[in-house]
Amino acid sequence: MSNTSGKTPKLDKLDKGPWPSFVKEIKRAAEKSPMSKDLLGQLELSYEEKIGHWKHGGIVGVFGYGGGVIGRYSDVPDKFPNVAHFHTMRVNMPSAWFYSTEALRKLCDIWEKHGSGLLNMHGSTGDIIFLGTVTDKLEPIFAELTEAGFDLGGSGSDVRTPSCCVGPARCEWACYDTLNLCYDLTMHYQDELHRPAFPYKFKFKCAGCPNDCVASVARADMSIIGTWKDGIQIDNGAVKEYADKGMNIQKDVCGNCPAKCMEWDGSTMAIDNSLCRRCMHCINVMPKALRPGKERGACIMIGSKAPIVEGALLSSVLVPFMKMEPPYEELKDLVEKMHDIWCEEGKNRERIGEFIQRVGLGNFLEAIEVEPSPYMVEHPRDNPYVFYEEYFEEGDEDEGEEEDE
Amino acid sequence: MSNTSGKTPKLDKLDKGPWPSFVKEIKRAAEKSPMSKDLLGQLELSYEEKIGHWKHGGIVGVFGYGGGVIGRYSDVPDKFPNVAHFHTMRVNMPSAWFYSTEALRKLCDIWEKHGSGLLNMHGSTGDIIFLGTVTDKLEPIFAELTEAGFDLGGSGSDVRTPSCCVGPARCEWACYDTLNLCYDLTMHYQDELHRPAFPYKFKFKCAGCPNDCVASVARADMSIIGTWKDGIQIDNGAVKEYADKGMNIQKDVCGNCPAKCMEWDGSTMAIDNSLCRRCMHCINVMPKALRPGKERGACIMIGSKAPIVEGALLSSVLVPFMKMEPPYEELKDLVEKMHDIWCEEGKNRERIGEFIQRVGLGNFLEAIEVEPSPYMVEHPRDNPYVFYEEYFEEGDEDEGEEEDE
Amino acid sequence: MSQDAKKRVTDIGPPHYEKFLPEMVKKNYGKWLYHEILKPGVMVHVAESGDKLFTVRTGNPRLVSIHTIRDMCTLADKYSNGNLRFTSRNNIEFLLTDEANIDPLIADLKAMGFPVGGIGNAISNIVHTQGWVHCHSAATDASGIVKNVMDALCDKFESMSLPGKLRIALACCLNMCGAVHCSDIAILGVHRRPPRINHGILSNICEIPSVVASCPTAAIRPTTVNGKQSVEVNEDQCMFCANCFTVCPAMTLSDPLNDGVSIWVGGKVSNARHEPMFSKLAVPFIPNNPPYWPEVVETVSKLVELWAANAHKYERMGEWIERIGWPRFFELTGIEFQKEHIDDFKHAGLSFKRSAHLRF
Amino acid sequence: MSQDAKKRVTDIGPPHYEKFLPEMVKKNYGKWLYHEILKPGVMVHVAESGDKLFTVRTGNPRLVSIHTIRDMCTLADKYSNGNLRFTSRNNIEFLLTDEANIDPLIADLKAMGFPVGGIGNAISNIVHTQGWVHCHSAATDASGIVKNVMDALCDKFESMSLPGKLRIALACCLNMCGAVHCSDIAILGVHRRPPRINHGILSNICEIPSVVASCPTAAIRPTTVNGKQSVEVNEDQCMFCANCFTVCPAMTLSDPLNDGVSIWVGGKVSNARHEPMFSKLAVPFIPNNPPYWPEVVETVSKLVELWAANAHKYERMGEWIERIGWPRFFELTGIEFQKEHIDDFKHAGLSFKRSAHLRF
Ligand code: SRM
Ligand code: SRM
Ligand code: SRM
Ligand code: SRM
Ligand code: SF4
Ligand code: SF4
Ligand code: SF4
Ligand code: SF4
Ligand code: SF4
Ligand code: SF4
Ligand code: SF4
Ligand code: SF4
Repeated sequence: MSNTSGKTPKLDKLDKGPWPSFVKEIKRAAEKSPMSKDLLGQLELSYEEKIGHWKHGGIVGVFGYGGGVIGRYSDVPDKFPNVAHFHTMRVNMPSAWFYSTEALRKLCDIWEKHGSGLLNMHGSTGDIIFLGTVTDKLEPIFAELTEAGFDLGGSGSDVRTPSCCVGPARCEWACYDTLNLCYDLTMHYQDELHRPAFPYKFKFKCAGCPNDCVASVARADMSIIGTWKDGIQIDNGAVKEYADKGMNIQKDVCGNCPAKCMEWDGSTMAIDNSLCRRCMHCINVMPKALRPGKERGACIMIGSKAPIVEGALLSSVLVPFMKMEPPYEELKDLVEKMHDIWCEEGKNRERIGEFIQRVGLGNFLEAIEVEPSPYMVEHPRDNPYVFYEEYFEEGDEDEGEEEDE
Repeated sequence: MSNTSGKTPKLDKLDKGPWPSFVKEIKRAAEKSPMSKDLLGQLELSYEEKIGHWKHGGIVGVFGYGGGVIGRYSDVPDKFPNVAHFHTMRVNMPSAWFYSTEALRKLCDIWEKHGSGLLNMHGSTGDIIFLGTVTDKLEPIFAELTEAGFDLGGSGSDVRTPSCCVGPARCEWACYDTLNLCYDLTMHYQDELHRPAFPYKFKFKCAGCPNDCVASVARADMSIIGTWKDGIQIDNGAVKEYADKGMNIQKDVCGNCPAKCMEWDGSTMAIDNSLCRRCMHCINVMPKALRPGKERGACIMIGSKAPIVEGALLSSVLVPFMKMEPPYEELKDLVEKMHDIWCEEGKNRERIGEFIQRVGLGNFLEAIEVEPSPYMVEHPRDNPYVFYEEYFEEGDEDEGEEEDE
Repeated sequence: MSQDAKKRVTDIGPPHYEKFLPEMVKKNYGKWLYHEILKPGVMVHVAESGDKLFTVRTGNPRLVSIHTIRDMCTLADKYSNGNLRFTSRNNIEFLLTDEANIDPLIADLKAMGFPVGGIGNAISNIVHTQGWVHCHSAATDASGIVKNVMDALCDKFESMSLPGKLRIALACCLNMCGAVHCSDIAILGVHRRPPRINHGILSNICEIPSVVASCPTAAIRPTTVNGKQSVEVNEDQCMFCANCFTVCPAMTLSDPLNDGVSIWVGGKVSNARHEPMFSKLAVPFIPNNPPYWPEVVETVSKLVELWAANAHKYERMGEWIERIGWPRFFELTGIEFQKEHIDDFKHAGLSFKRSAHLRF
Repeated sequence: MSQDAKKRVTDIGPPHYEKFLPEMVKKNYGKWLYHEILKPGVMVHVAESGDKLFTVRTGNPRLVSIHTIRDMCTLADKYSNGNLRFTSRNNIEFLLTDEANIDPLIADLKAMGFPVGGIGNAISNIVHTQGWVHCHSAATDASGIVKNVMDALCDKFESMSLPGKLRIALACCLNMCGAVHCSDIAILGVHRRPPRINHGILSNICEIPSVVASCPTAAIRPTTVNGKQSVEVNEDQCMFCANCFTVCPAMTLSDPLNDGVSIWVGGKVSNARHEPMFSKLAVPFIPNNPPYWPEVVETVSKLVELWAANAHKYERMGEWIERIGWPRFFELTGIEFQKEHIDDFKHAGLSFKRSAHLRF
């Protein structure tokens, strides 16, 4: 029943339809690549049997690096010998995924020569994923990649490839230079990115404003989200234009403001900026009329991750507002302190968000020398189990001075 | 330094001021009661030393009852011999705390004869608290109480004295007869109330509507909160009257509706009852114009408690809507099933809310034979750790039938 | 003796409530149409029948003597046909059928030193507990603090000048016998010194395994002291819950040097507008300072005033704070935000600020 | 060899992004004024300088061949000065300076079978993962389901008829390599059979203590099978997280009879209006049914249609459900609410309905 005939009747059914077909892509690659051909065959087998056919893991890599390659071996290599090895390489993409056709073509050439000719543009962390090669080819590919100016991204317990939104390159709302920060962090942490030495992975994602177009709040150990401190810039003429063109400002704009801090009297828009939550809604709806304020920077949030195994986390506020200017020293100092304590006291496979919950955010703040702030919490504690740290003992000087026990 | 002189300079300071003084009350009782006099003395000592002077617990009671009396002994009986014993008796109050002066006077007479002459009107659970007597007096007091038509309330691991809001006796919003249900439950559970046999205490509180004037959602293992299923009754004439008298209906009523389901066009009020959350706000603000619907009953919620030791709980919905009519069989059946499983599998000192969280609400529902309903949750689970209970095994009939493993 | 035993009745339960309902209540039971607040502490309920029932509400220290109860009975006989009731917050209500009796009743009450109020947008009585008057667990006195706070806020009981209802509660220890965990303002007695152990008697009066098991943070370990079996406490792990004391009298938490109160804000119970909410920590610790507890009174008064000055109409304390945000709350109150405010218990992570919704 | 080693460069990082920025972007970097959506898949950004940059966005299967990438390069050379970019959801964007190039580019893309859209109130590309194409953990295929779902929803990619943005994500196992936990609609591969243990090899390839420790529910115990050291699983305690498999290849969860997907709804990431939200369970299980997965496609399509028909303008899936309530959601969708929907993990109690805010 298993299929090694080269026929793929099930996958063929996904060859058509309005959405571009991955089957078509594999077939296209398969025209030249026996590896892609066997991938198609093995995938057809999976479709028949409703189960994957890859063995568990396998550690391979390029010399001197601990990450960047995911080893993969078929569990049916007899049937599909060309995917007996089918490793992926994670190639660090440029900030905000901008390319010249020249660079892209160069990558394609390398991959045509040494790999399956299939790739993911891009992986979920943001890398260019070179999908499928054999162990022997890893070094040659790496050599040609660096030659072309590219390097590998992260995998394993290291800094993972940082990513960022399109930001100032093409967005009017960027509150800091996401591309620059992303590049700067990537370069600054090259060693940490290539040589896993942490308890677990550590991801950076840079979003230029609270719309968070890189999903940083959900998927980054450090989420750097642009925001502003002063008031929203209002161009009342432009507001009026939107109104004249038929926008129901009261309902669509003010009515959806989570802070209920907007007043529209039919000709003037007023915002109580002390209540405004910097949610972006009004700005999103009227980009010509409203803009983020002028005192711009970012909110530094920490700890988000997928659920394995203590449940998913969202990032939470660590520094509500930080100026974001090169060389980003304040940020890097903070990161260093965080990494230090996490590397020292974190358990194996414990993400920093889980670590903080285990040791307590208050204790973590002490370790990284950050003052507690009400911005860090949705609300103060609602249970009475306070670990008061000091108490008086009989005979203490005037019983007026507290003792650290 | 300790005070047995009868002088109470610290407490004397609380003898005055606009709010009625408990010190004045103790002094008034002390005029006739040596026990109250020593209470005052011991309390003054506590005020001097900033510490209580009662020993830990002590099990005393009336014959055949396991609850209703809290034993209390002074830790300075040499100084204050009259409070060497200072037990309280919990006397079950009448529904909604209505009294005739005759009954009250009778209680005062009993307490004058056998106790300190001090009481709490009322305790936090609702009982009349007879504050301070000695072990020998317990039986005589009990005899006279029953003679007068009163009985003891709960303490220990039993059904605690149920309480209810004033409801239909003097409130236009009562969605069921809180006084009757409270009385009925109290009588039905006399045995469980007087003879502790549960893992821990179990409290009932009955509120006639979602205003919850007995704080049932926070302080009862079973919170029975009146509500209605159909639409709010609107008298538009009366709405208009409120408007004419200067109420800002848009802002004060519609603007505070958590469901945003009210429309006011200046003369007519329309409510989208499918969105209305039965929160009571609009009705509270315009009692003459709006009333709960006609299809009335109660929402049965379970599990609230104070924090010891796993953190405080609020009750949560078990049955979103139940008709509330004597003899309340549906409710009693439900309670019986709950008590059965909790008594069987609950740990010592585990309240039912904690029990449910330990075994899982889904499993608890199966045990009490209640179907899961989305009304029971704020939202469905957000973590992927589902305990799927069945799976196919190879060779299962057509692989189409699931096996309970 | 057998005769005595025969006479002994049990399980009769409380008297049936109908015995105590005023005539007008019985007649209009479940048939009330609406109510109106006439003035502070006075409201009228109008029935479908047209009957009007007037309620006059007065404050009550809760800890009362039989003499005062008898005084109240005298007033009830005089003005309200021998009927009265207590509320779920321990106020006393006289139910009048004759409107003309309202003012004389109020005059008598005031003459006796009993304020009239607590209805509508007012502060009502403080739900509270035993304190040093009766409980072995108390970290503070209940009645004393309540007296001081109500003295300071009495005018807000006697008027209706507030944005909405304000519910204060006090509990003298973490057992929280009352509504502390869901109150607009809550005063909570706290211990801050780990249990001091009476090694001499512990093994005689307590079961060591259950003492060890009682500790939610596993801070207690068995040990031997001077040849006697006992326990020891890892003090860094103690969160002062006193569960060990509940189980074992030889583990004392009460301590004059370190006991005091914490202040909590923003809880509520009703479903009106916002769903019920827990109270949140505002001030981690204020030492016991009897008889006036001036720091507690000052803190509570300030919280009330800030809320009264800033909240929108109907906005409860917690709703107000939710609108302005906790950073502004701490700024306005001048309370320092400290490590203690950050939750580190079971669900701590869910209390972190998990969005970029920031109010500067 | 030493020469080779000398030539070997490492840690150069990615190319500097400036190399790849279009000229107009470099000129107006950080100086954009506003944008307008011109039609499905096309928007213009206007700079302070008055410059206009036109973006054309096209769908992308993500799993692509170098040949298709080269085709895209050809288009970019022809229409957008040799520049293009990918989005955070794997779409391809051509950045045009000449408005006249828009329609010819779109025509070429469509001819190649690439839809243009995904901007504004549309469905964008599905963030997804490896599936049977590359991952050892997969409980389902990723690309196959995505293809089928996007085929069904392609018109909603190519138009702007929806109330707001709708973000779909897929992950092939509970590791959730993507945005599944915060998506409007999420498709999640799940195992439902406890690990089957290869006792013959387990002790050779895995450390038994770490296997035992890997299980969050402590379902795994050491044991001996046929004289070999191994482990056993208490099946009632297994929640199929596959953490044991991550640690030990001899614990297989993949199983053709029992693997499939669950469907989740109502998550979001942006701070717009509502704070970010997790996705919540809608359908506990749908078996794998390749190549079309018709039940999955039907369920997702139905969810999209219901939301589109009922949500207010701008209302994301989760905001809509929050407004109407989960009871109504289950009623409208016809999905049966089951035991599986009720959380029983760490913070379960906080997901219970803890108020009487009821919508009938
Ligand atoms: C390739 C990629 C999926 C894709 O198709 O795009 C991927 C693939 C794998 N991920 Fe992932 N993850 C990928 C992005 C993510 C993301 C998304 C992100 O980074 O924004 C997440 C969620 C965010 C997070 O970090 O929590 C993610 C959360 C995980 C987890 C769960 C981690 C956790 O703490 O909960 C695991 C399990 C683990 O680490 O043991 C995991 C493990 C894996 C492994 C290594 C499988 C394993 O069990 O060891 C997968 C290898 C697949 C393969 O055969 O190639 N992957 N993984 C993504 C990386 C591509 C890239 O570099 O661009
Ligand atoms: C008398 C009273 C306080 C008062 O001044 O009104 C009271 C007094 C005590 N309560 Fe309470 N509780 C009283 C109502 C409450 C309430 C409020 C309620 O019922 O609405 C609660 C919160 C709701 C709840 O049940 O959770 C309450 C929660 C506790 C707890 C914590 C229980 C928990 O599961 O978290 C304890 C500790 C315990 O049970 O071990 C406790 C324990 C105690 C003990 C028995 C002390 C102890 O450690 O064993 C107190 C005896 C004091 C004394 O010396 O008289 N008391 N207790 C209240 C009963 C009077 C009455 O019958 O009317
Ligand atoms: C007499 C009493 C019931 C009883 O059986 O004893 C009662 C009676 C009334 N309540 Fe209440 N409530 C009583 C305790 C409560 C409680 C429980 C508590 O405080 O522990 C609550 C929940 C408090 C909370 O949320 O923390 C409560 C929340 C309400 C509300 C909702 C207020 C809000 O905006 O959150 C209303 C509606 C209103 O006032 O507009 C209400 C309304 C009323 C009305 C107007 C009902 C009516 O039509 O008769 C009654 C007079 C109101 C007043 O006092 O202003 N009653 N009411 C209780 C008086 C206590 C006292 O002496 O002050
Ligand atoms: C190109 C891209 C950034 C990038 O660096 O690649 C981008 C670009 C823009 N986003 Fe975004 N967003 C992009 C991913 C996201 C994501 C991340 C994601 O989907 O994983 C989010 C968070 C989604 C979520 O909440 O789950 C996101 C939430 C928004 C929002 C908030 C929408 C909301 O109501 O919740 C806006 C505002 C709006 O559209 O009005 C926005 C607005 C915009 C604007 C209008 C910004 C601008 O002025 O240029 C851009 C075009 C909008 C559009 O596509 O409709 N962008 N945007 C991403 C395109 C992805 C795609 O191919 O579809
Ligand atoms: S996150 Fe903000 S700045 Fe970045 S692309 Fe999205 S909308 Fe623009
Ligand atoms: S950014 Fe959000 S919170 Fe601020 S005014 Fe605009 S809509 Fe309101
Ligand atoms: S809970 Fe409702 S019915 Fe009962 S007294 Fe309060 S407002 Fe009236
Ligand atoms: S009861 Fe509450 S939710 Fe319902 S209409 Fe009135 S204010 Fe709105
Ligand atoms: S709160 Fe604590 S100290 Fe006060 S009465 Fe209750 S158990 Fe006793
Ligand atoms: S007070 Fe609580 S935390 Fe401290 S030792 Fe006792 S039981 Fe443990
Ligand atoms: S979600 Fe699971 S199966 Fe899919 S790529 Fe990630 S680890 Fe592999
Ligand atoms: S799948 Fe998860 S829960 Fe099941 S045995 Fe493995 S580790 Fe334990």
